[in-house]
Amino acid sequence: MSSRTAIQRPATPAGRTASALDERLTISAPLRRTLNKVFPDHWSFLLGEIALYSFIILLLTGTYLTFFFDASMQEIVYDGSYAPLRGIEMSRAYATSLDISFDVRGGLLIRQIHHWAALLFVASIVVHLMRTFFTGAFRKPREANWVIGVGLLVLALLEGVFGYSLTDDLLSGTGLRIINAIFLSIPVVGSWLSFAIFGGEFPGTVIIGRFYILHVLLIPGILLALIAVHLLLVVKNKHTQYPGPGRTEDNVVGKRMFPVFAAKSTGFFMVVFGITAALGGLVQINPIWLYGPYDPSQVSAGSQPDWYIGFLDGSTRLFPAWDLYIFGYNIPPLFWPTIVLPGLLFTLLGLYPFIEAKLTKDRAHHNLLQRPRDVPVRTAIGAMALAFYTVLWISGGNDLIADKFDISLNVMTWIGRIGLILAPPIAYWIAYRVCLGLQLHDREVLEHGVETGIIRRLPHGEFIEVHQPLGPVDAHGHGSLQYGGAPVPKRMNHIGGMGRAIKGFFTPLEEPPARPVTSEEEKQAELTGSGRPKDPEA
Amino acid sequence: MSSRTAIQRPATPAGRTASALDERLTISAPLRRTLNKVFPDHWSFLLGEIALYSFIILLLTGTYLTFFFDASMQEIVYDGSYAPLRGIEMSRAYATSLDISFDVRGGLLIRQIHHWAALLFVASIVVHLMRTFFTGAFRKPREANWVIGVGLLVLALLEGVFGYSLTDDLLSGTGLRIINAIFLSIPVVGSWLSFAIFGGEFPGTVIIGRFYILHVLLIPGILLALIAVHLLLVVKNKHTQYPGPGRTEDNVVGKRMFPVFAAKSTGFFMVVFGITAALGGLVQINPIWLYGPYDPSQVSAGSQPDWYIGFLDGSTRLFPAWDLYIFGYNIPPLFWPTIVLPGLLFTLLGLYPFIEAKLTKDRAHHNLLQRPRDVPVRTAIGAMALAFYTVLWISGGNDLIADKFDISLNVMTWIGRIGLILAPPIAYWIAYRVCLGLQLHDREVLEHGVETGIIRRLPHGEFIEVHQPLGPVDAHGHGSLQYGGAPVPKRMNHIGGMGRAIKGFFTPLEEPPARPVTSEEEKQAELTGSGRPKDPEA
Amino acid sequence: MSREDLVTLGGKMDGVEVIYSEQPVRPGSPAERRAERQVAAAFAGAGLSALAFMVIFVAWPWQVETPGGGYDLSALYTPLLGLMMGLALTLVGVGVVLWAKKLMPYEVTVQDRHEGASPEIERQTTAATLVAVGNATGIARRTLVKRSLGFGGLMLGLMAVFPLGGLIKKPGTALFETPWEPGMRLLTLGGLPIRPADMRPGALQTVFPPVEGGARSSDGVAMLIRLLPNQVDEFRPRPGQEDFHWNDFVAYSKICTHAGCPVSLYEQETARILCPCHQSQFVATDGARSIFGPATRSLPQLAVEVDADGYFVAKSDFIEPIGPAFWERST
Amino acid sequence: MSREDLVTLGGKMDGVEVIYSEQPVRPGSPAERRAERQVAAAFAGAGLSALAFMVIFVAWPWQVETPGGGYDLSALYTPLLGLMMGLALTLVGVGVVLWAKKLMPYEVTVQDRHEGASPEIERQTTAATLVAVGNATGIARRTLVKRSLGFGGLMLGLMAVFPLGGLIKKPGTALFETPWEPGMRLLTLGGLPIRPADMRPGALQTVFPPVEGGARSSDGVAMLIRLLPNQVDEFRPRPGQEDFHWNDFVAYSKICTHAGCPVSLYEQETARILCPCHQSQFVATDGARSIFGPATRSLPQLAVEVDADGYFVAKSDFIEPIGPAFWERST
Repeated sequence: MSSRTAIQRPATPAGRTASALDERLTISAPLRRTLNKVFPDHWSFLLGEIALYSFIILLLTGTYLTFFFDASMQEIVYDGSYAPLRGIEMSRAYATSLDISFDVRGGLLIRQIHHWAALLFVASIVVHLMRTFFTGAFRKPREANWVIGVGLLVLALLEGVFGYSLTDDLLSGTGLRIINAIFLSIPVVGSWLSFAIFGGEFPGTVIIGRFYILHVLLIPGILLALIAVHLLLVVKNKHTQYPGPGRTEDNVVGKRMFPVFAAKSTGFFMVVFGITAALGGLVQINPIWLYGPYDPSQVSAGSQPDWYIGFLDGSTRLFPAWDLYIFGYNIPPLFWPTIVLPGLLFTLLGLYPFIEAKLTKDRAHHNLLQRPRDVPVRTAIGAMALAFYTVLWISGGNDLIADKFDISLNVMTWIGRIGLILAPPIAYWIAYRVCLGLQLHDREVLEHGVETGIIRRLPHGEFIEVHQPLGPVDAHGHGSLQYGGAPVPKRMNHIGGMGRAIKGFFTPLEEPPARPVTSEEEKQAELTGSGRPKDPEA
Repeated sequence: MSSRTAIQRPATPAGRTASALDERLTISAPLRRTLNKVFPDHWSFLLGEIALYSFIILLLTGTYLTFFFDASMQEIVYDGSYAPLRGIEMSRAYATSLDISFDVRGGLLIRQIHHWAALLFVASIVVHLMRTFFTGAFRKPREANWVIGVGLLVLALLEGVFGYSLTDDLLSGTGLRIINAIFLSIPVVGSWLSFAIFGGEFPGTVIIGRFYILHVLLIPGILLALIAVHLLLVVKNKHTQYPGPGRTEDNVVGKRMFPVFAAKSTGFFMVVFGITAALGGLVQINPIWLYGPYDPSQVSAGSQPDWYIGFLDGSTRLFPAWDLYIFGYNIPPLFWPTIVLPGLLFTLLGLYPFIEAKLTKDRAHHNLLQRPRDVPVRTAIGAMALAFYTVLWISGGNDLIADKFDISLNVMTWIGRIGLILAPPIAYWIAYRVCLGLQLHDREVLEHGVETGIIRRLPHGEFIEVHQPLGPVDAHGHGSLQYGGAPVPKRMNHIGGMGRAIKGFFTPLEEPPARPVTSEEEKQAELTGSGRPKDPEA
Repeated sequence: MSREDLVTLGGKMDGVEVIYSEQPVRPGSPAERRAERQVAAAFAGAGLSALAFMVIFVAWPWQVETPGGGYDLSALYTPLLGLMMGLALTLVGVGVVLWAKKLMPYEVTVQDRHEGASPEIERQTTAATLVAVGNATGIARRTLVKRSLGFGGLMLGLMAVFPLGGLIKKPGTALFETPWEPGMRLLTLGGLPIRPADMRPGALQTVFPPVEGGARSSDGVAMLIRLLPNQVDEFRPRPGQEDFHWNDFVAYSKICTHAGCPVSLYEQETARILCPCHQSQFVATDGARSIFGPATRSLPQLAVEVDADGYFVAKSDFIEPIGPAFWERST
Repeated sequence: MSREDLVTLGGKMDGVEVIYSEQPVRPGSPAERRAERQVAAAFAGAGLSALAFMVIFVAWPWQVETPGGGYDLSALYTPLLGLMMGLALTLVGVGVVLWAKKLMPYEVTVQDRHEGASPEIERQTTAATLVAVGNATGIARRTLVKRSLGFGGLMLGLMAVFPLGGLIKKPGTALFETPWEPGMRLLTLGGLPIRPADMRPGALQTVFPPVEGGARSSDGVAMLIRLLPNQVDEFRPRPGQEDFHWNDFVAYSKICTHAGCPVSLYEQETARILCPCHQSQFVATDGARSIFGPATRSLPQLAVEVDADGYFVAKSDFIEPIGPAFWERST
C-alpha cells in the first residue's frame, strides 16, 4: 500500500485548520506520539503531579499579589482599615501586606491560598521524593532527575523562606534576624557576606527588596526551568512502573495519555486547586496583623516558622554550645546546625543514587520499580533518615510540647539530643526486620496459599486453617509460583490479579472480576490438614 | 552491514562521559542533527541575532539592577552622594536610581549598558522585521512566526516604556502623566481603567511598583516564551535562503551549525556585548540626576522619549483637535493617535502575510527569498509605510527642529500633517519605479552583458562601450541566461558567482576567485559595435 | 483505510498496543444515563458555585468594620469566597474524573520503543487518532454533559478574572474636583501668599492650594498671570466667567487639557501659553482658548479675588474638570 | 568504519551533503601561523582588558567628590570601566570570528529533509561528528590559541562576576559598636529616662539609647534588671566588669549571643533570662552567663550609673560585640 494514495483533502473546518497547521509545522507525528503516549497508572505517581499543580497555583496567586505589594522597607505610619494598628510606624512592605488582607477586595483569600499552596508544594515534593526513594525509581537511567528533584526541594525551601520573610511582620523579621546571624556565622567571609546581602548592618533598608526579586523572579525562573527539564526527562525516559503481569523493563503498561489519563489529571488539578482555595478561605493562616510590625527588641514566644523549616529550628536548638576558636578567629556554634548540617544532608540525599550504585555495583537500567520490602537495606536507611528528620522536626517545636505537657524545656532538649542518636539505628533495625518478615510472608503465601479464615477440625482434634493456593501445586502440595516483585494477594478478596490497576485515586488494590468458583475448583481446593493442598499421591 | 557489529566501548574519559549521558538520555540523534544542521549564511540574517543578543544583555544587566532598585513611590529626603539633589524630597524609586548611579560601584555602567541594550533591542527588531518584509520571508509556512515577531515588537516597545518610567524622574513622570491621560481617553471605561491601574487618581502610590513587576517579570516572561517559540519555529521550518545556484525550495545551502557557524555567532555576540558595554561606559544616556524628581507642576522643554516612542509623540502632535461628543459623553482627541492609530498599524502589520496571500492568491510554500525589486508592489507598500512612520517620527521631535532651524512650530506641525498625506504615495511611486528600473537593468545585463567601462571608437566615429556577456550567447549575440532571482553581476569584478557567500559581516558581495582570462576567451569576448558579442554569421 | 485501521496503525508506529479495553457502562443503559447525569450535575454545581463566588465578591459587605470589634458579616467574606471557589473548582474536578472513570473506555495499553514512519502516514494516523480521542470522550453525543460543561466552564472562566476586581477603585468625583476651596490663599512653591504688588505686568506665577502636599498637587496647580496693560482691553472672558479675574490678574489651571502636561511656557507679548509636550497653544487674553495644536478645550479658569489682608484667594474650586478629558466629562 | 565514513554517514542520515570544503590557509604555512598569532593576540588582549577592568573596578577612585564640582578622576571611572569591558568582550568576539574565518574549514553544505536511522548508528555517527567538529576547530593542536583562550576566558569569567562587587559594603567596626556612648541616658520604649525608684526589685525594663531611631535599634537595645534582694549577694560580675552594675541594678544586651533574637523572657525568682527562639538561658546574677541551650557566650553587660539628675546613664558602649558571633570576633 502506498501511503501517498491515501491522502484525502480534509472536508470539515476543524480538519482544514489541522491541515493548515500541519502544513506549516509538521506536527502530525509528535502530536500523535503524545496522544498515544502510555502512562502507567498508580496513585503514588500522583504525588509529583500535586507538586506541579501547587506550583501553578503559586504562580497564579503570586502574580496577583505582586500588583498590590510594595517590597520597600521605608517606614510609614499605617492608616488602613485595620484599626488596632492605625497610627503605628511600620514598613511599606508590612503595610501593603495588611492592605492586601484588609483593603483589597478578595486579597486575603488570594494571600491565604498562596500560603496554603506553598505548604502543599513543599509537602508534596517531600512525599514524592520518599516514593521515589523507597521504590528505587532514582536508579539508572534516572539519576539526573533525582538530582534535579533534590535541587527543586532545596529551591522550594528557600522560596518559601523568602516568601514568608516578605511581609516584614514581627515573626518574619525575627526569622530575618536569624538568617542574618546564620550568614554572620560563616567562617572567614561571614560578616562581609552578611553586609553584602543586607546592604550594611542588620536590618538595613534593602533586604526585603532583594528577597522580593529572588522570590518573584530568580528562584521561580530557576524552578520553572528545572521543572521543565524534570518533566522532559520523565517523557524521554518514559515513566517507571510497578512489576506485574506483562510488565517488563522494555515496555510501559498503562493508559494512553488521551483522553482518559489527561481527563483524570485535569480533574485532579481542579480538585487540588479547589481544596487549596477552600483552605485559603476557611482556614486562617499566617495572620500577620496579630504579630505587629517587626521590632528588633520584641519577639513573640511560641511562634513557629512554616513546617518545612522546623527541622532546622530543631537542629539549632539541639546542637550543643560548642564554640571554636582558630588562631583567634571564631566559628560560632550556629554554623554547624544551620549551614553544615543541611549542606551535608542535602548533598548525601542528592548523591544517594550514585552511592547505592557504587555499593551494590548495580550498573543496569531499571524501569521496573521495587517494593520497599524487597530492598530491606535501602528501606532501613530511609527509615533511619526519616527518624533523624523527625526528631529534628519535633525539636523545632519542643517549647510547645514542653508547654503543653508541662515538661521542662531542658528535659525536652536532652530528649531530642539523645533521640537524635538513638532513634535512627532503632528505626533502621525495625524497618529491616519488618521488610524481612513481609518478604517471608510473601514467599509463604506463594508456597502454601492464602489464609481463608476457614477453620477445620482434623479427625484427631487439631484445628487448622484452610489455605487457598494461588496457582498450580507440585507433587508436595507446594505452590510453584515465583515471586515477581508484585504484591501477593494476602486475603481471599484480593485474588483476581491484574484487572483494573487502580480504582479511584487512593484505592491501589484491585477489585476482582466476579469469578464463580466451580465445583471442580472447589474440589481442587480441598486442602490437607497442614493447610496445604492435598497431595494427589496421598 | 549490521550497525550492531560496529559498537565499540569508548576508551577516553570524554567518551565514557558521552556514553553515560547517551545511555540515560538517548541524545545521540538530536545532538548530531544539531551539529549537522545547515544554516544559510548572509549578513541580513544576523539582524535577528542582534535582537536576541541584546535581550540576553538586558536580562543580565536587568537582574543586576534589581538588587539595588526599590520600586516604591514612598517620598523620602535624598541623602546620597550627588550633592545638587541633597535634601530634596523624592520617591524611593528615584533615590535608589540615583544610588545605582552614584553609590553603587560600577552601578552607573550597568544602568547605561541596560539602557543602550534596550535601544538596540528595539532597533534590531525593527530592522529585522524590515528585512523579513522586503524579502518575503513571512510567506507560508512562516506566517505564524511573523505574527509572533510583531507581538515581540509590541512587547519590546511596552517593556521599554515601563523600563524608563521606573526611575520616576521629571522626564519619566511626565511620560506617566501622558500614559494616564491616554488611559483616561478610552471611551466608556477610561476613568475606571485609569483608576484601576494607578490605584486611584494620578499619580497615586502604586504605579511604579506595578510597572516594575510588569517590567521585570511578566513582560520578560512572555518575551522569553515567545522568543523560544520564534526560534523553535525557525529550526522547525529551517531558515529561508536567497536564491542562487543549487539553492532550491527543498534544500538549505550554507554552513553546518558546528563549528564555524556557532563560532561566528559566539564571536558576534561578544562583539555586540562589547559595543554595548563600551557605549554604556563612554556615552552618557538618560542622565536622570539632571532632570530632578517628578513634580506635576514642572516639565522640561525639549526632552524626548526613547527613539521608539517618538512616532507616537509625533502622531499625537499632528492629530487635529477633534473633540467628539456622543450623547453627552466625550471621546477626547488623544484617543485617536495613541490608541486607535497604533492599534490599527500593528494589526495591519501583523495581518500583512494573510492580506498579501489573499490578494495574490499565493498558497504555495516558500523557502527561497525574493529580492525587493522583484516584488515591486510589496516593496512600494513597504516604502509607503516607512514614509508614514518617518513623518510621524520626525514630528515627534519637531520642536527641536523648529528650534534648530528657526522655523515656526506651527509651520512644522503643518509640514508634518501635509507630509503624512503626501509622503506615502510619493514614496510608493518612487519605490515602484526604482524596482522596475532595476528589474529592467538586470534583464539587460543578462541579455547584453556587463558594462566593462572600456570605450571603443567605431570606424564611423561612434563611441560605444564594450559589454562582457555573462554566459553563452545565441545566434544574435544575446545572452541566454534566465533571471533566477539572485543578484546579477553589474561590474566586472563581481563576476565569479557563488564562491564565498559572505566575506566579513557586512560585505555581502562575493570576491571572485582569480580567473585568468585566456587568449581564447579574449577572442570570444570580441564585441560588436552595439556592445553585443559579434554575430558569428556576420 | 478505515479510521480504526489508521488508529491501530498509528499505535503500531508509536509502539503502542491496546491489550484490553472495555466500556465501564453499557451504551444506552440506565447506568450510563445515571453517570451522565452525575457528571452534568457536578459541572452545573461548579458553575453555580462560581456564580455564587462572583455575587459574593461584588455584593457581600467585605471591609472590616472600623472599630475592628466583634464578628459581623464582613468576617464571613473570605471564608465564603474560599468555600465557593473551592466548591467550583473541586466540582469541576469531580465531574471530569467521573466522566473519565464512568464514561470513557477503560483500557490497558502496552508501549515499547519504536521508530516513526513516512510523513503522509503520520498525518493520516494522527488525524484518525485525534478523532478517536474525541470519540472516546463522547463529548459530541453527550448533550447534557456538554451543556453543563459549557455553563460550568464559562462561570469558572469568569470567576478566574474576578479577583482582579480587587484592582478597581471607584473614580467617583475625584476627576471633577481639586483641592481648591473658596477663600483659599494662592501660595507660591515656597509656600508664601501673593499680593497684587508682588507681580509686575506680564509676569506669571505658578500657584498651589494651601493644603498638605499642595506643592506636589497634580490637579490643583494653577498659573496666576498679570496681563500687560495693552492686553487688559483685549481680554475676553469666557461666557459666565466674567468675574473670574481680578483687575488685570487671571488664573488658569496649569494642567494641559490635552494630555495633562504642565503648560510651562508663557509668551508675555502675545499672552500665549504653550504646552511643551504636544505644542498646544492657549491665549491668556481669550479665556485661555486653545488656538493651535491637538488640545481642544480651554484651560479651566480659577476664579480669584483679593482678601481683606490683600492676598489673592480663590473664589471657588474650578467649575469644570481640569486636565485631560475623559468619557464622563460632559460638554 | 573509519571516522570520516561515520561523519559522512551521519550527514547522509540528516540529509546533509558537503559540496565544497577548503582550508582558508594551508596547514603549516606562514599564513596559518600568522592567523594563529592574530587570534591568540585577540584573546590575550581580551584577558588583559578584563584584568584592567577588575583593577579599575577595585582601585580607581569612583565616588563623586562631595561638592560635585569639576572633573576629577572619578568622572573617568564609568568610561574606563565601559572601555575595558567593551574591549575585553569585543576582542574575544574578534578572536573567535578570526579563528572561524581563518583557521576553520570553509564549506558549502546542502541539507534536505530526511528521516533518522537506528540507535546504534546514531551513537557512532554522533560521536564521530563531535570529534570532527572538535578537529575542525583545531583547538587541540593550536597550543598558542588554546592558552590565550584559557587566559582570556578566565579573565572574562572573573570580569563577569566583578560588578557584583557593587554589593559589597565594608563591615568596618559596625559589628563592634552600638549607639551607646558614655553619659547617654537609658530610655524606655516611650522615650522616658529611668530613675532607680521607678523599678521595684525583680523588675525588668527594656531600654534604648537616646538617639534617632533608637527605639528600633537592633544593636543598642538592652535590659535593665533590678535584682531581688536575695540575689544581690549571689551576684557575681564577670572579671573586669565589677563596676558595671549600679547597686542592685544590672544592664545586659537584649540581643541573644546565639542567633540574635531578643531574649524576652525573664524569670524573677531564678534570675534566668530565656531566649524564646532556641531556648538559650542566661543567669542575670552570674554575669548573664549562658547555662543552657546553644548559646555559648554571656550577654554583654552595659556599664551603668546614675547621673546628677538621678537618671540611669551608660558609662560606656558595650566593651564587646553584642549579638550573634562572627569570624572576626576574637575571644
